[in-house]
Amino acid sequence: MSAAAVFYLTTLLVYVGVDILAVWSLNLQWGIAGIPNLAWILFQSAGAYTAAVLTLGPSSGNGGFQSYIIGARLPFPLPVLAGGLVAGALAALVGLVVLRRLRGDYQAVVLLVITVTATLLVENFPRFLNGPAGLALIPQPLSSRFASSIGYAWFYVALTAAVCAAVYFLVVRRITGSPLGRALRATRDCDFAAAALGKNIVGLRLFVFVVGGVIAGISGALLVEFITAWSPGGWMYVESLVVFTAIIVGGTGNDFGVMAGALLVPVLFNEITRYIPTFGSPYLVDALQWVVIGGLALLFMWFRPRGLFPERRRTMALGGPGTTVAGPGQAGVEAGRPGASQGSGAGTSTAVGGAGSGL
Amino acid sequence: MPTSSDDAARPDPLLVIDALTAGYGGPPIIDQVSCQVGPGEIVTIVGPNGAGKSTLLKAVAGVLPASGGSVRLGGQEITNRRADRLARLGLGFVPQESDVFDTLTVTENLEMGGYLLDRRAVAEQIATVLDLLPALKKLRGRKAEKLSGGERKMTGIARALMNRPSVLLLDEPTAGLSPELSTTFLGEHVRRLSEHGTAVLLVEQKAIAALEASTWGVLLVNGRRHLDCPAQELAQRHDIGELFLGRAAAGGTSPAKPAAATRAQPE
Amino acid sequence: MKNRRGPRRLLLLVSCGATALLAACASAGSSGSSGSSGGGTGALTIAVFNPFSGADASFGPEEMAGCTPAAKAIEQAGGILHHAKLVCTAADSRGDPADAIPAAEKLLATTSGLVGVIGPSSDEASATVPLFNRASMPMFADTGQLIFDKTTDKYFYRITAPDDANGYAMALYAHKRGLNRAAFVFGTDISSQGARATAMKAFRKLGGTIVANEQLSLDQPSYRTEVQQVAAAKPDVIFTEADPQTSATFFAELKQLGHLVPFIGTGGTIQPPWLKAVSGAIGAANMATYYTAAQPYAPTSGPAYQSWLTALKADKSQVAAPASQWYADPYAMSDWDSVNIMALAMEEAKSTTPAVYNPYIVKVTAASPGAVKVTTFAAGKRAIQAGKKVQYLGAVGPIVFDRYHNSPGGFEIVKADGTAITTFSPAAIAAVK
Amino acid sequence: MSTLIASVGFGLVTASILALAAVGFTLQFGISNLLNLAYGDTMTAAAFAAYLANRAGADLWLMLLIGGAFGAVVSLALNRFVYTPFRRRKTSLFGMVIVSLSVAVIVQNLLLAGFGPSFFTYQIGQSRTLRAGSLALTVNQLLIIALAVAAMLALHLLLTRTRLGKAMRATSTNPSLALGCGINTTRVVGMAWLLSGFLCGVAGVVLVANTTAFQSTTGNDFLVLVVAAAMLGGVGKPYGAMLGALVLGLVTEIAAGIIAPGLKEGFAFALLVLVLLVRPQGLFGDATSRAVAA
Repeated sequence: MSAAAVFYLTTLLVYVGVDILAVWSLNLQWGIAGIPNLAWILFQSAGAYTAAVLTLGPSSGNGGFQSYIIGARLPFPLPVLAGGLVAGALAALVGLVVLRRLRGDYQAVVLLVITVTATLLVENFPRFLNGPAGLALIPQPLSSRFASSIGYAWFYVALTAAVCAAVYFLVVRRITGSPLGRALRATRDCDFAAAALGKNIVGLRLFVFVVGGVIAGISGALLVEFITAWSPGGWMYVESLVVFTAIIVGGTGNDFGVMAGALLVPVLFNEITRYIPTFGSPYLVDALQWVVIGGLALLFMWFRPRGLFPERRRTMALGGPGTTVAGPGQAGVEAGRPGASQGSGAGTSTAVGGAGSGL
Repeated sequence: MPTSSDDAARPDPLLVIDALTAGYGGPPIIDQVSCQVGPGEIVTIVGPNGAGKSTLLKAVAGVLPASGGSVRLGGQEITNRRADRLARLGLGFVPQESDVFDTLTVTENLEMGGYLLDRRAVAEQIATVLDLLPALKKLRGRKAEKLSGGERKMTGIARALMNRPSVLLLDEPTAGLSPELSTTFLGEHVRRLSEHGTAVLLVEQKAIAALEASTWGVLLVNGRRHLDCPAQELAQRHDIGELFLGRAAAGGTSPAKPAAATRAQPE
Repeated sequence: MKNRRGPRRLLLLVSCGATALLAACASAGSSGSSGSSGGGTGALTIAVFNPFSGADASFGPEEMAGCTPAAKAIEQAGGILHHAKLVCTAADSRGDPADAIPAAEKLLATTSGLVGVIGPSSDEASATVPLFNRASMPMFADTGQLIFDKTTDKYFYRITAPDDANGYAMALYAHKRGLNRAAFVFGTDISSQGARATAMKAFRKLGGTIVANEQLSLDQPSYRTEVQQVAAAKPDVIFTEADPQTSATFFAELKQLGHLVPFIGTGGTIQPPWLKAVSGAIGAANMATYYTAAQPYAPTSGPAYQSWLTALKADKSQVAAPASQWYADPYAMSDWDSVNIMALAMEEAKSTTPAVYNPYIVKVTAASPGAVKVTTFAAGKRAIQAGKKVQYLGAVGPIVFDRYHNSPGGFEIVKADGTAITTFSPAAIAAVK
Repeated sequence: MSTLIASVGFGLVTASILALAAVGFTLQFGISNLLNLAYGDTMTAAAFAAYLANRAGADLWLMLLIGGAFGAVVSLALNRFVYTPFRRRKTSLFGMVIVSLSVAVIVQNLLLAGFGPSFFTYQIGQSRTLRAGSLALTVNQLLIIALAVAAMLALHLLLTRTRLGKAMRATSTNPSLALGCGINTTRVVGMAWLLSGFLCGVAGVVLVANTTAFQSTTGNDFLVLVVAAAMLGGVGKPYGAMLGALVLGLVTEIAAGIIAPGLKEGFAFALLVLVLLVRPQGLFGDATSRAVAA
């Protein structure tokens, strides 16, 4: 294999690792806890920016061509850990605002609004994180210890894999398999049951939301230390849709299913389009790629709402016989309100669940 | 299954429910229930909580799909028809909850009830209905969400009457009303409807009061029909009354077994 | 929940098929690349690595408009060495570092016969320049970023002036016209910000006063408040760049308040979409009266320009229509030059291997006694085959690389229709730094 | 003070565009209980339809009509062929958000594929500026304000005076009861989508006529403000959306005039989050239906 091929392969592998962390993070928040985190990309960015400003050193460096806050030069694992912590803290803050009082689709929209606001803040205060230009020339951690850049590339792949393994065994598996995880699954996607279960569940959801935020932050930090640059243009809210699509395709709530989703959607799809020969105008392929990602989300939600690898079905004692916990793509737990949605929906086009809104 | 004998005294049925089975996707809530209502009759369905009374009405009204059996209205098969088609055929339904349009005024509620009538007929029918329920006259401009429980219920029924239904399904019309108001409501308003020839199918928790105003009674237990007989006869069956009709709880006249009394407690 | 088995098998099949396809493509691509850069006769590839999508999607087609005419002209001249065919391929960087990195790695790994890169742009330069440098791939970057003024990357070249120099030219021109109360109105995006700081610095140095400084967040429904503030400051000149929609909205509202004053745009504003949008917003007559822009100087006459124009017209069908929008586009012209320079360097080095021909890039542009001055690849190839040295004269003017591989050119001030008003030499620019 | 007056004038223009868009958005929510994130891209699509008409020689009025009609048809089709089928499958509330987001991405990128990443401008001529003190508005902007006021009035009359409008309100409040009254709710819902789609299309054309240049992402950029206006007023409440639009229009311009122009949307969103913290149901919403946990 040529050196170029090795670099391509290693880059791809690092992206695979980062994408897997991404889907696990969002799967905890959405697949397990049922929080429609359309602001997911914000937490990845928080981690990336934190790691960047803690690695770059003072902003007077590199001829002072970029301005940013803090500007420390911490030794390697610290910027990544700090990235996770800051993203987690941000998740706690956002979670406190969003999780307590709003129903699912409202939460999604408010989270979306928060992402847009954050982009505005970063872009309009260039002194904060160098504005729309983003941060660049972030030193790769430990790279000076490697004689060859190929050696370093493989080291970074191994590092990413180690972080993935650690996150999975120390965090993800423990939450999804725990009673806590089961309690959350039982109530996710059921806006009304969540209300009935009260504050306890809100606390659990907040906890998982923060853990997901920490993982998102770590994924961003790992990525930024590898690619050495980060800009606000890359974290519009549609980027979150890619991660959502990966989860929907893989199998919401299933740790390994979403891994497969990460391989198929961001990795395979982003890569396969690079092999499509340019036809028509050069932007066409990129535009059609987004059409395909949107279409994929729709197709899966229609034909296979539980994904390629559905979460194991657990029969719950919550509802009547036959009530099973289903993925957010479909009906969900209806135990909390028998008849509310089945009743009004029979054969009508306006199967509005719950109370009407009134024009 | 015990059924009553004097069907012969009843008018030709307008609404015929035959072996109807329905539920919410799991095991059926009502299982092969049959009964019928003729013009001018008030048929009351009674039974303990969870017997499937409301489910039966919803299945008839086209709100809930029936998985078996049939419903006929004036000889026409109407099983699993969409509710708007049923309205055109003259079936009126007043659900237990959400029985009015909250954000609309009383007048607008009535207009929606008369949606199938032409403009002039709406005005006439509003006058007719308001004569029937005069208490609504001074509430015409008020939004339904601002009404008291009794006013709401009257609006809901008035709304259903706007379409001049030949069959009216009432799901616990007295829920939330005081006992006195319930008695007047059932004894006067509902009875007056039947005197105009409407066939009324009624589900009631306040079973004694309802049966006293009714012509016929059906007892539903665990989704199955247990009794189908004249209302007076049903009301006077002591054993059943104690067990299922909440007489002990409501009137407190005869001592009942504690367990049974608890089970028969209205919501 | 019915028919669970069917779709699952189908989808697994589809995904397996897709994976296999990817693997096949990857192996085909990489096997192709390994044998290509040697001495074979296969097609050579120049990649235009620039945004073709996202906010700066207009960059890509502009660069392609310079590349494809050069490739065609080179083919008609018999190709480079034994390689009859030269291809320009578009590689979308998407204008974002996180997307650009894998795109660059893939480009390097899987493009057969890749010999050079046009790009990257400012959006992704700092993330991807090191990659191309590490891969020993010569790149003619379009980035305007300051940090590359003194880069030591061996494979980095820049023949367009950095954005910041643009700012000096704008200030010089305002000063020359006796305008000394300036409002600065720039979009917050990276490509708009390049010229702002230097224009402010130079304008102050020349004795001007900055009366307003507005940063526009992009694509808002209105900028009336910003307009109000600018109008209240009563400037006699406005320095500006933002994306077309933002600028159109801003100037439409400025006109509405009756406060149009001369405004000087950067090289970024002289692009067709910007001119079309702003002209539509304030009317062509106002555009002609008030608008001027500073852009890298590329003479629109002389033999080098004619060579470019001829090649472009011959390749009309391959560039983004209308071809006439590129006639005087300095960025397209600089890419035409870049491809010619790389091709001549290969001829001179007698090798298409990037690491081998790279040192010849500076040589084929340097003035030296006895060197034949050429403005096309064809002429250069003939001269080299005749055993002579060549000096390639660019359509953008003479190319003089400094030790950092930067060739800072002069600037010219033009009107919306492309008419040149005045030019500033590199020396004049240096004087106000 | 003159800054304030000018800001109020500007705010009214923004509010007018916002009101047209937000009322359409909120109607869709009210009738279908769906936050349609493809709304902004439908606006863009309508703006492009009007652009093509403009190139064929249509004037502003005809463009408004064509844009409106196009928006109506697209919205109706989206509801009929995408949203309603997903609803019938009992897709969760948030699932519907993902569905509409997917549709948004698809519509926006189809526009990009069709029209390219370039910018487009209407040829509608330059309009005269009218002044009153520090207030300065163009004739077109006054038209926009008038159009918005007229549309709001017409909508009010429709909803309170006509059989169809009342049926829409009835269906929105209590769909199963509406069906029981003999209302063909499928048709009424379709009419509501047509109507809201028309408003959406008109808002798209008006937005572009005001910004003067647009591209495939223009409507989507505006969407967040639209959603914020609708949520501020209480989603599903047309009068709430009008109020929300007015508040946001004024707040953004006044904040821009007095504090920092770059952050005007930031202020709008901060206001929204604050309002939702205090009143999760929005200014006009009813307390019971929207909030979940107490």
